[in-house]
Amino acid sequence: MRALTYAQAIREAHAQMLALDARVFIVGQGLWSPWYAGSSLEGLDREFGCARVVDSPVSENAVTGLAVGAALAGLRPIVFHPRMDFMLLAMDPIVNQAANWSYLFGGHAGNQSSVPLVIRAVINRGGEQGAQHSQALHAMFMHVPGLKVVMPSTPADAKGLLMAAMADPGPVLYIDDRWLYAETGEVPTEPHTVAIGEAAVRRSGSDVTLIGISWMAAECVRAAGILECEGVDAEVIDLRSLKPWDKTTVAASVSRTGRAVVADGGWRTAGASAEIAAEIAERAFDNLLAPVARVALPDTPAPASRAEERAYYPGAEQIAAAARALLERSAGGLVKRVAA
Amino acid sequence: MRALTYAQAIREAHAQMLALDARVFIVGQGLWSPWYAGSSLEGLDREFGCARVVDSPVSENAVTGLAVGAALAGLRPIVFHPRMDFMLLAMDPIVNQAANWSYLFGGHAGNQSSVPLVIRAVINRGGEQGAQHSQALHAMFMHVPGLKVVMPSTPADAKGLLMAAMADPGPVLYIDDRWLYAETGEVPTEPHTVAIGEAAVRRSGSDVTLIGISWMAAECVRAAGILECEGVDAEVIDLRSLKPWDKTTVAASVSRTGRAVVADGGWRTAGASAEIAAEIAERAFDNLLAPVARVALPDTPAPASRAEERAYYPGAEQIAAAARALLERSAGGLVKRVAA
Amino acid sequence: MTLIRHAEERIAEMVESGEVGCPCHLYIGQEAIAAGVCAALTATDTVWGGHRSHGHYLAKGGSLAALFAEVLLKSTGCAGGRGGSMHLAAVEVGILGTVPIVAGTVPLAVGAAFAYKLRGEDTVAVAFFGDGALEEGHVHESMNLAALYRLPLVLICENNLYASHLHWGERRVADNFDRAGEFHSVPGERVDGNDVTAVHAAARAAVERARRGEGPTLIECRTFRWRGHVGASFDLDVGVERRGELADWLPRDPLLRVSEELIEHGVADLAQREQAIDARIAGAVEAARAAPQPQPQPEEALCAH
Amino acid sequence: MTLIRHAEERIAEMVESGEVGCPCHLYIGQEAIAAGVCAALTATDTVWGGHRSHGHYLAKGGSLAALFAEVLLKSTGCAGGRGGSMHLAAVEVGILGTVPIVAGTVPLAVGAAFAYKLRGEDTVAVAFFGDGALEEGHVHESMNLAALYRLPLVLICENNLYASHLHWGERRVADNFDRAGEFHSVPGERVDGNDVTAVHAAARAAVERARRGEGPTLIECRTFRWRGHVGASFDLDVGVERRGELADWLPRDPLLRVSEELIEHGVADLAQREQAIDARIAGAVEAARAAPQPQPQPEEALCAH
Ligand SMILES: Cc1ncc(C[n+]2csc(CCOP(=O)(O)OP(=O)(O)O)c2C)c(N)n1
Ligand SMILES: Cc1ncc(C[n+]2csc(CCOP(=O)(O)OP(=O)(O)O)c2C)c(N)n1
Ligand SMILES: [Mg+2]
Ligand SMILES: [Mg+2]
Repeated sequence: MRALTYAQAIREAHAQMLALDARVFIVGQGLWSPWYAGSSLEGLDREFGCARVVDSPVSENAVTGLAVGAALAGLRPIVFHPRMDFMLLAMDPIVNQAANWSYLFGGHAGNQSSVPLVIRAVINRGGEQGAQHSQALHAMFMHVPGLKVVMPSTPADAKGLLMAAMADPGPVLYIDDRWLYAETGEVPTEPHTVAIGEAAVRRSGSDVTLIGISWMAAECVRAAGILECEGVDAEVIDLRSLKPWDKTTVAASVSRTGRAVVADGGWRTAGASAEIAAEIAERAFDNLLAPVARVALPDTPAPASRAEERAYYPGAEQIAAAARALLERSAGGLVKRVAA
Repeated sequence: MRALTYAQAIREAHAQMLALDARVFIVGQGLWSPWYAGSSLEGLDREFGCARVVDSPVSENAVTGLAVGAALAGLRPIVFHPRMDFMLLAMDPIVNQAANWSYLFGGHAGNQSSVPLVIRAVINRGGEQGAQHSQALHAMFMHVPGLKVVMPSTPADAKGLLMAAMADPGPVLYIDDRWLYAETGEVPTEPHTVAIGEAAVRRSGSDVTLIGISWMAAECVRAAGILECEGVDAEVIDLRSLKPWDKTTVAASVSRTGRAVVADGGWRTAGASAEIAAEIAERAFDNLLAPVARVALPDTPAPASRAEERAYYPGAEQIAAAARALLERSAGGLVKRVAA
Repeated sequence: MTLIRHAEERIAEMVESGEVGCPCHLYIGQEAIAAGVCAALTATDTVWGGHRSHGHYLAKGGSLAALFAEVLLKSTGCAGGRGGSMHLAAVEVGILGTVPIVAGTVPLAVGAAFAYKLRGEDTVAVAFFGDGALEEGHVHESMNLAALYRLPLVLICENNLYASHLHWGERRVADNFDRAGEFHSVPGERVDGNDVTAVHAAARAAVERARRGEGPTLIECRTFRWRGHVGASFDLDVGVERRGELADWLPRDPLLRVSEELIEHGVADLAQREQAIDARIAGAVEAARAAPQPQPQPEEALCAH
Repeated sequence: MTLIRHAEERIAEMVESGEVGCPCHLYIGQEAIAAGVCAALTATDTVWGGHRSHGHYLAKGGSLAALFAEVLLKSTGCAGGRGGSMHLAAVEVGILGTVPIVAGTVPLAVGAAFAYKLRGEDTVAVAFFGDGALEEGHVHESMNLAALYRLPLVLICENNLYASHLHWGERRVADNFDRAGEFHSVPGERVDGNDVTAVHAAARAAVERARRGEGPTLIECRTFRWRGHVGASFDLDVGVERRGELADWLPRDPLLRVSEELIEHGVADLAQREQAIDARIAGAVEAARAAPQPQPQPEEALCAH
């Protein structure tokens, strides 16, 4: 263990996978320049050669299809999209092909037609880049059967979930967020995996459960700090995996606290926060003291100016405010629903 | 008024729009053959000429982009995708371009950079076509700010929502379902519009609210019939518009009945049903007698064999069963949550 | 070729009788292409196809019984009864997959070729696709990638002049399909797709070039499908009338040419060979009929996906 | 051209000082292309661009003040301060839009040309894009559509040899950009993109051809960008070292050639003209600085989208 940044942890996972398994290769835009991937892939081309670290033409569709085909032919590709927005050009190979393939050809994961593929997509927004360079589209992929989706928020998970994605027999979408690249934390030196589908409880608490995804999981931790100063004891769950997601851990926590705030960096309507809120409302129905609150992006494209960006992206303050509102609404503490 | 089939109603809307407005044209695959669009576009090429009813090459991306550009240059395009699955190749012009455009260039609908575009996509499944020819992907688009999404279930709405989509200053995704093409109903002879964002109450009832989308709205009506025989009085709401959707009507109904079943022909996880269930759970929190039930597709690709298709696609029976389960869970009738 | 023809004629009957329910896109009239190309491949070379791939599957050595079972959506089918006619695979004989999204497998074939090259194998990947597929942009992206990385890939464009109901002249300006890869430095050639010898010779040269590490080749095989775009009928199903063209093409039957040559070369037992083939087909149909349907899986198992 | 150069040099300073925060892709070195092409257009003809479009915008007559305001994300910007440098539009002078998805506006330009043709107007649409954009499949789809429908479209490929950090030779095999449309029957031509006269002559011919109803033309304009892919610096920002190449290109400065010609033709007040331009730029910057930021809209209003 030693402290790494999130970006360094991603790079280390790549380097270890490339070193350990000759079938692993990376393909996508920006692999030979720090411009696209920050330090998260830096120097891998020099270390492992340009035949296995392949900076590609501007052809998202065919490059992603190449990765799908290479996976079917026995390699272990990581296809890299330096921005999620660009990946919209690759929906056919991802959704029609990779996600359906193994089911279509036999109906069980791990058959000869499995697609052992990692699709890595970066959420890269802010900085006055505007609406086409800001989109966090994870909910679209969470909806697709046959795909797994992971979204780490810490350096350790950034490494562990990438290695777990690679170990998975099916296609896994790995989404990282540039806003997290500088976060530091302890990361195991050896290769390690974090089980896909398992949430992490970042803080135990009894008054309200804050459930966060990726960047917003980090904001939930900050929100819990704010609330603590106000005497509110928040539990924080970092979802880490979006599909499958850890309904058990979340439902158990909310059943205990009676209150839930779901924080997501995607748009609100039909977003990941909707799925999580709906499922909590169903599973913790008898114990909910107030409606599940959602903190997500407003249903508009992203603005560009710094002032509007500040208003657009919610964070710890908004999460804390949502938690406060829940507590006010159900001020009397634990009140059980009375069944007839 | 006279009875038309759903497909005939779609065709009539197209014909009237082409006749009334010289700016209207249709472009897409299958316009010169009944094979792709059933009777929903039949003979329009002969009636209005091949310059305005343009059967296109197999180029979903550029054809959709053509429609976006034509809209920006003052035409009123309808771009036709005979299957939603194929439209995944056109995510860039739809999501990155059309949905963001007007916001990017001024931030208000109806500005010079509005995209008055209708994107028509057909859900075409069943018939042992398999996973790549079965997908109902409306939830992905419901998530995207800047797009409206409508999904009619009756012939009158099929016509009225298409004409409303055309009248809208922004891009509207119009989704019809081949399973509905033979449904018949009264349709106004004159051009008519159905307001986007308004649900229709198909049946009033007091015990449970069944909320359906497109094909599943029709199944909700059938489910209400089944339930009636059992002495259960179901209210049926046909959502009609998915974005924006009619939260007011739905929440008011559920607040009255205390029970809700959301029926959607898309996958369950992060689907339209999640958004609707989450919003109901929030808005009708104090009046809900049982958790909102969701009837949706299992989270797997579509199977092909008739037997598996039957098991895969839920319908009236599953909706009725879900309603029954809600009533059992809250058998005592209206029980209010006791607040402290 | 005879096997493909007779198997598909049997499938056509089963479509007409209603026994086969899934959409079937018949290859009848185009058999020389699959036969000629696959004869140039080793067992480890791989092929990728689309919606009209019964021929590719059989020519590459896919099991006849598993084809009929798949078309009948039985669990013994080559896709376990989860795909149907448009979804054929037999990894053990190098059929990596055929799926009905037009041009969907072309980038995948590029990826397989990429894998062979990276591993230093001399395996070749073959992508079969139609004239319509060249309208999908990612086919052009794919050709660029294949040329740039000098991949062992052979692109077989089966130009049957139509993409469903539209003649090529309604979809593009020039009849220059063989030059589709020129901009991306993929050399192209046109051959008579109804002449198995010509197809085979071109394919062999392209495969050898690929094995030598010289990169991808495009072969346009000019042909015609006899039946409708989908289903068993003779093309009245998509609102086009191609009777005249069909009359021109029928005499160019790829099978007829081969039979004539075989007779010339003194092969006398043609009738007997056909009988043997028909017996195999009958056996495959019976086995498929007797096989169980796939079991609707409990959602749990399905959700593993 | 001088206006473009000086305006961008001003923007570069503002990027370096931190006053401009949005990503700016400078056009310095490529000015002759926008100038030469737009001089061949009427006010009603339209242009479409990408991430590197300050030059297209100014050459087509976009307001200087609205450019600076947009780059500073002010509500008086040409996109209302909701876009920034990569999102320029001025519908009233025929700038229909520039957006940073590579090749994103190429199909849109096809659609505009489709509209002009359907309405029977003699307006022409122009798509500006880079060499990298030819790697996006839908550009090829677009060329097919434009040729098939004989649309009044001119495709300007500004080949500055690089797509961000990658030289064209790392992205494709052959240096034949001018032939990108050949397969789709779009004739192509290569011109010296640093020679405004040559660009203009080629553009005028293509525009006239389009107006005559003879369909689309591709013009490859060979050029070089002086600065980095994004930002103000001289290309050290993307991990590539292009100093040598830049040294070759600097003497081919498109502005220098024009100045020389103007002097030859006896135009003597060059310095005065430059001063006037700089005064306009200074005024535009001041106005932009003074303008208000766009107001964060209440969610209600935004949700109307
Ligand atoms: C992406 C996509 N778009 C459209 C279709 C509908 N479609 C099915 S087959 C076909 C025609 C294909 O023509 P071609 O490639 O020439 O093959 P052929 O049927 O002639 O063998 C089309 C357009 C599809 N399956 N996939
Ligand atoms: C669809 C898409 N993929 C990738 C990118 C990232 N990107 C931005 S500019 C650029 C290079 C474009 O090169 P070129 O078209 O030659 O234009 P230039 O920058 O040289 O003017 C790339 C790949 C993008 N913006 N959009
Ligand atoms: Mg064809
Ligand atoms: Mg360039």
